[in-house]
Amino acid sequence: MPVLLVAEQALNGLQYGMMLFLMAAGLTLVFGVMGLINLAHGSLYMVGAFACAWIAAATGWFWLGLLASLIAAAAAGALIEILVIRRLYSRDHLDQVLATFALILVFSEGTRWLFGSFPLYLSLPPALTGAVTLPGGLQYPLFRLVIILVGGAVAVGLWLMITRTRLGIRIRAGEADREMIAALGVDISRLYTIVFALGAALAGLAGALVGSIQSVQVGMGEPVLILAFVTVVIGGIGSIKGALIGALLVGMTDTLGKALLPGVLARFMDASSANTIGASLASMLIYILMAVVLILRPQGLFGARA
Amino acid sequence: APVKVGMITTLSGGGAGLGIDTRDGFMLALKQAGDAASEVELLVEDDQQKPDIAVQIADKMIQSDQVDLLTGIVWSNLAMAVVPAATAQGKFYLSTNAAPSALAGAGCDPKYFAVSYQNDNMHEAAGAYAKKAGIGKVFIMAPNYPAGQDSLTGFKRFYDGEITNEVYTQVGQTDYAAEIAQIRNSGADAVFFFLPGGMGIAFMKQYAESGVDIPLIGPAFSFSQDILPAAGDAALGVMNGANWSKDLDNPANATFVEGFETEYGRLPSLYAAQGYDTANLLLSAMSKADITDADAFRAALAEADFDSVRGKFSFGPNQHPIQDFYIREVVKEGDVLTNKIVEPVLTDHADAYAADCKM
Amino acid sequence: MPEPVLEIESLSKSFGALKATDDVSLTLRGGEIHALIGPNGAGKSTLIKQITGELRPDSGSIRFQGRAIDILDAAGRARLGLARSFQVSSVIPDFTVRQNVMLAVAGASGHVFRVLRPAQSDAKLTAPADHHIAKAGLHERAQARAAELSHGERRKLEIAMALALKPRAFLLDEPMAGMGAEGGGQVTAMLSALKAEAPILLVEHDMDAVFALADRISVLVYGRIIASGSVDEIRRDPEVRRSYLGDDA
Amino acid sequence: MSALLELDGITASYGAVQALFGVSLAVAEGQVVALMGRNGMGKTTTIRCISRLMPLTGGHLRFAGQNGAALGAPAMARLGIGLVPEGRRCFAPLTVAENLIAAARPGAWDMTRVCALFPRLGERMGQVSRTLSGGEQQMLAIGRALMTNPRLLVLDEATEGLAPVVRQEIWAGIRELKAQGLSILLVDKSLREIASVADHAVILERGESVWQGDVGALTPDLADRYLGV
Amino acid sequence: MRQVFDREALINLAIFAALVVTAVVAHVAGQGFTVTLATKAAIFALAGVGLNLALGYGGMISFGHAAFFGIGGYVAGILASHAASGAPLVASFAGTTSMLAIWPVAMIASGIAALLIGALSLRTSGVYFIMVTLAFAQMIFYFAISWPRYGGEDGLSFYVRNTFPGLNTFAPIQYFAICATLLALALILTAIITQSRYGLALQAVRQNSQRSTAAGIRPYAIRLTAFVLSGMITGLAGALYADLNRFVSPSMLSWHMSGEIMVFVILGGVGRLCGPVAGAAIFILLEHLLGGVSEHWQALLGLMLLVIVLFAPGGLIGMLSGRKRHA
Ligand SMILES: Nc1ncnc2c1ncn2[C@@H]1O[C@H](COP(=O)(O)OP(=O)(O)OP(=O)(O)O)[C@@H](O)[C@H]1O
Ligand SMILES: Nc1ncnc2c1ncn2[C@@H]1O[C@H](COP(=O)(O)OP(=O)(O)OP(=O)(O)O)[C@@H](O)[C@H]1O
Ligand SMILES: [Mg+2]
Ligand SMILES: [Mg+2]
Repeated sequence: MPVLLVAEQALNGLQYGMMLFLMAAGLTLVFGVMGLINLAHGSLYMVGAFACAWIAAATGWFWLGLLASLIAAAAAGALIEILVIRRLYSRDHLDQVLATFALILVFSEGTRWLFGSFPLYLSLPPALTGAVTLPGGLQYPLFRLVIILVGGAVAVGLWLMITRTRLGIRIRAGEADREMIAALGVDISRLYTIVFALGAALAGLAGALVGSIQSVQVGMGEPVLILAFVTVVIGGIGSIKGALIGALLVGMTDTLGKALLPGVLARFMDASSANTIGASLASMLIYILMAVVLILRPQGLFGARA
Repeated sequence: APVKVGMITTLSGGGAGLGIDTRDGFMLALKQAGDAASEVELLVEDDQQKPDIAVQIADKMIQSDQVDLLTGIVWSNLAMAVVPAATAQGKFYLSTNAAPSALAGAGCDPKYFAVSYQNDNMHEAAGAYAKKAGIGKVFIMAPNYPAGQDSLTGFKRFYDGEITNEVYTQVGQTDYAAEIAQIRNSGADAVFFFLPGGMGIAFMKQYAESGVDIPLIGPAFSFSQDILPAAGDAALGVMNGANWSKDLDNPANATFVEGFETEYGRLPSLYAAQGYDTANLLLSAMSKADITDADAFRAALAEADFDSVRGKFSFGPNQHPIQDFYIREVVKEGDVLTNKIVEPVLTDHADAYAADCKM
Repeated sequence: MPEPVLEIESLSKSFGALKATDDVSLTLRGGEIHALIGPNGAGKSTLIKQITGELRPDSGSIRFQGRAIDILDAAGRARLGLARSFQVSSVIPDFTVRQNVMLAVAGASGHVFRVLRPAQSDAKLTAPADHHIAKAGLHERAQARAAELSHGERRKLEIAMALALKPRAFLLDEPMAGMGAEGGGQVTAMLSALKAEAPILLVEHDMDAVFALADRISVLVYGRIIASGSVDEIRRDPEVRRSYLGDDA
Repeated sequence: MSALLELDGITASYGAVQALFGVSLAVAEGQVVALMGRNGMGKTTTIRCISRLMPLTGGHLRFAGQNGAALGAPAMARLGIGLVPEGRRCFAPLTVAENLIAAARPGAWDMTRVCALFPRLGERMGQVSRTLSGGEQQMLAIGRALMTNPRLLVLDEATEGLAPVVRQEIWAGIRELKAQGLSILLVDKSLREIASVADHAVILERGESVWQGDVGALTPDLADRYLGV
Repeated sequence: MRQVFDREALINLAIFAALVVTAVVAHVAGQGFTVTLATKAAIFALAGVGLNLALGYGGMISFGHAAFFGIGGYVAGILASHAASGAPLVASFAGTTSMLAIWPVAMIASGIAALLIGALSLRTSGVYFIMVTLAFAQMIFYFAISWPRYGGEDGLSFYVRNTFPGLNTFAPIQYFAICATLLALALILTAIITQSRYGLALQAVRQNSQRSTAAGIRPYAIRLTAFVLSGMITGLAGALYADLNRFVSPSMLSWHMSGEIMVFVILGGVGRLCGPVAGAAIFILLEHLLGGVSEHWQALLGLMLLVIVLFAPGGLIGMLSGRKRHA
């Protein structure tokens, strides 16, 4: 395989990893740090994408749409935190699963009701379109480079917030013992609403950014949800660094698996079965990766003791 | 005698747009038929795009509602779950869309009619176009599931140039950077891809961003009217094989397209057209025979004596259509993206499985 | 001198740079109460965890009733009769007191995979359980959920569960903690009766109890045993006074 | 002048089970009050009520001139109640430093001063509190409560599980805090130590305050009857 | 104490009776489809009973039970389709259409899968466990989608229901009787297991595995046993579901399926004997009734579920029995 292609695939893996991280960032905060299982994370991602598509179409201004995605998702997040999630902290994880499963239904069908069943149009503003030529002559879409940058910035920001600010410390303390942190004078409910809304805003931002090069449609959040969970769990719950590394690992594995497996298998079997079997294996690869990581390190790569 | 029709189609979930168009096309035909359709009693149920739900609805329609005829399923996997059992219980099935090869060859059935096409046809049309246009090398790509495998087989059946790569993607995949990198390095003259629904939208948008400018070819599914607005300019210029287009020049089609736009305020899609044809086929058979006389009714259906929006239309021996296929190009009419017929590529085309059908 | 029941030889365990136990050797003989005292963080609980098998030592070995138990897991050691109580009460919260103790009886019997007979009416479980509950002074609370017990009551439940294991040796990590004067008195009386059944390795900060009960005392400081001897010897040891007892003794 | 903390006939239940049947007590500014009673008599429950971790079913609760029953736990803590709970309850996955920071509110007590009180904590700043020894966790819990700069320090069995030297240090610390004028409500089992520091004692029996008065007035007879000494 | 216990037992009985009565009345009234719905509820309930053993009693939150459900289904589908086509499966054995033969094979196959998945997954705990079980199920799901031999994504039809000696399985009420009987057996088995010494250990391990270990119990072995049993019961449900539809497809293996089985259990009441029965029945009832109300019925379903979680903690049975679940 030509060097340039390998380089491009590696860059794609990195980029896909960053995209995964961006999609998982909100979940890292809510699931990883607050310990709340929010299956409706994908719905917030969808809310962001729809808000962006709608506003961008109405005003013709992508950036306004992006802002709208942040606001709409944060508002939706704060709303469900106050109306639903808040009542569930003291309950079993399982009630959270059921409630957020119900929220998926409400959000998906509600969105369809508002916007119809057909995918919406959302594409990049001219400033972000096109390809740039990298050193070595590699042509690479500008937008994908932007994703890498935004992902990296979000990672650093989150990491600083969680480990370095009092807000972050208090969130983690609240996750460890809600009653105790309240008894020390921290209004944990308000804190959780803020954090949840922040996580939702990140999900919305990811939905808008990623939606503009994928498709904006009802149900777009579901595959993301699973991938985001995989990412967070591989990295270790509660660790931002873990989520980032997990995302890159998943991105690399998936991209390189897809690119290389059929070729490798073709040495052992005929081309067409190598193509299909290679593709099936590639689609199982990240789950295999996750299972292997967890069997070797039950608490994920960077997680504290399980 | 009245005919009770059970329509099982997808009205909720990610694929709802297709089912809604199917239903709306079907109902438009009934409406336009006026009194002639008064004998038709239509039940519509949502299969949620889940095969088990589809089976249960079919059971219900057959056991409780005692329908005479079923129709409406969009997806092949749902059709495979429902159709054989329905025909085994003596019900007619008219397919508005899905027509898997298993039901066209050895598994054909006297009570099963595909009014749409056979699944491979659209891909065959694309292959025929690639050959006709003299494209030397093609990169081909589809999701890794039976319909995807059939699609590449269909393409290759009519294309005889060099295949540079044959790539299977993940079902539901949303990021295509890795595939685009392979395309960039393939040296192909064209790319044939079959990526239904959101997958296609994502691919086209990313492809447009990538700086790669190898022309794209596909089957009609990825460029039907429900998809195009979302794909946007990224779809412009793509060639796609189809059995219908809204600019097909025949009176039935003109009535249909105009009626659909007035009734529903949007452009009709392929699924709507096929739903419309199916209803008209049914009405034509009802005017000739009574459904209680199954043999006569079947004969009446097989005559296909109705004005198809596709112009020429007849059934082959396996009760799948013999029809013309075209290559369409995605164009912009004013602000609206739509398809325009470029040229016919296959005329009076049947399918590859008819010979296996012993009926 | 009675036979040693538990022999610990050169146990070491480090957490990173911290040596939690450093070459600790210790014996527990039949019929005695051997108290292990030492400042907070000296490594007492860590030592107990190594004996029970919850933590793998970095080096060293353990013999129990004359056989090496290093390869056994925690449950296996418990079944051999190594019973322990936890420093921070650890019970099954949604079980009643009685079910908690029945569980320990079942565990000790080694037959936990029996499915046919309802546990609640299995006299092989209930009779011993009731006996141990009474012994620990909890009979009035037998039907209360463990989660609803007060702190002191929970300590008693721990002891009842340890008793139910029909132990050959007790490892008690601060059984007195949180017991009031009355409760503490009860436990003291109970332990001195108990040592006839099986020797006790007692970790405790309540010096009144230790001095009243112990036959021997070892003092652990920074993971090392710095002194070992009779109550009087330890009381007088200046190093022990400085590092641990203060002016309490 | 009215007391800093005042409980008047409070009652409380765990679900259907009533645990407090009328507890009354008062802590004046600068006073040290001991809450005593046998196991399961309701000391911890009383403290949970004061910290607003449990709803009252009856009675009055006033703190710093406000109606405490109307406040939530965080508001009560911000009014100046610093809780050292039974069982320590350090934030297990957080480091020592983070435990302290999480609680910090501006005032005289800060990390430096807490470390001066408990040098051991200073050595373990970066260690995750889950892995601290029992005694170290106890120190951390006290340090954490001090970091909130409370007006009333509430200690529920704060010396439990501590080595005698450390226990002496903590009692010395409590006496020091008292000397600085901090009000303290404490639960402990050690009569001797209580006698040395507390001004006033309240005894609970089956969820009711049955005796209160000067610590000096706590005769061996009373101790035997209510505390089983 | 005794009194309250009886109340929950009565509720359990009432729930099961309601299911049977619904089916019988529907049958008499000629409402074949309602019988089919009741059968579906019984089968989903059985799947839930399986999961409940692991999740409710054992505290193992498996997000991958669709794997066992699907494996059970595929066993039924593969055996039946081979029997129909006559193509040998292994050696000269060409499948079977007898349910009595299919069920044990389905249970063994899903049991083996549960043993493998459980043995590996139980090294982790908490949320990690949830995710590894999901990962294993996803692997099997993707494998089934892309493995062409038995239909891949299109699934596998076998047109006629398998046979049971002396019964006409195609008659909805008779097939219901089979499923309801198996459900009853599974419930009785669960009741016996959870009341037993082993059940005591299982529930202890869920709540405090450190304490259980110190009491001489090996949590891993206890959990793994429950997980395997749980997988087998869910696998049996899968085989029944395949027969209900005469069709299997990868959708039986998808994470939605895992989620749904979990929802039945939570909705009805985690760790309650008849929780899954109540949960599955209500879910299917809601799905059916709301479907008639509006095209956007899924939103309504979501709202109903929300109301139930928020205002009926402990699920339906928890609400009805008015009592915290007792271990
Ligand atoms: N998992 C661990 N990782 C790092 N350090 C640990 C771990 N477990 C214990 N330690 C440290 O090892 C030392 C010994 O702890 P241990 O719990 O054995 O003390 P102890 O003697 O029981 O004290 P106490 O009397 O206060 O209970 C302590 O300094 C503790 O912080
Ligand atoms: N979570 C709970 N649920 C139900 N009842 C409880 C709960 N916690 C305590 N109780 C009951 O309330 C009563 C008072 O308990 P509390 O913990 O206040 O006692 P205490 O005086 O602090 O005892 P100790 O000295 O043992 O700590 C006890 O009878 C106890 O069983
Ligand atoms: Mg200790
Ligand atoms: Mg207490």
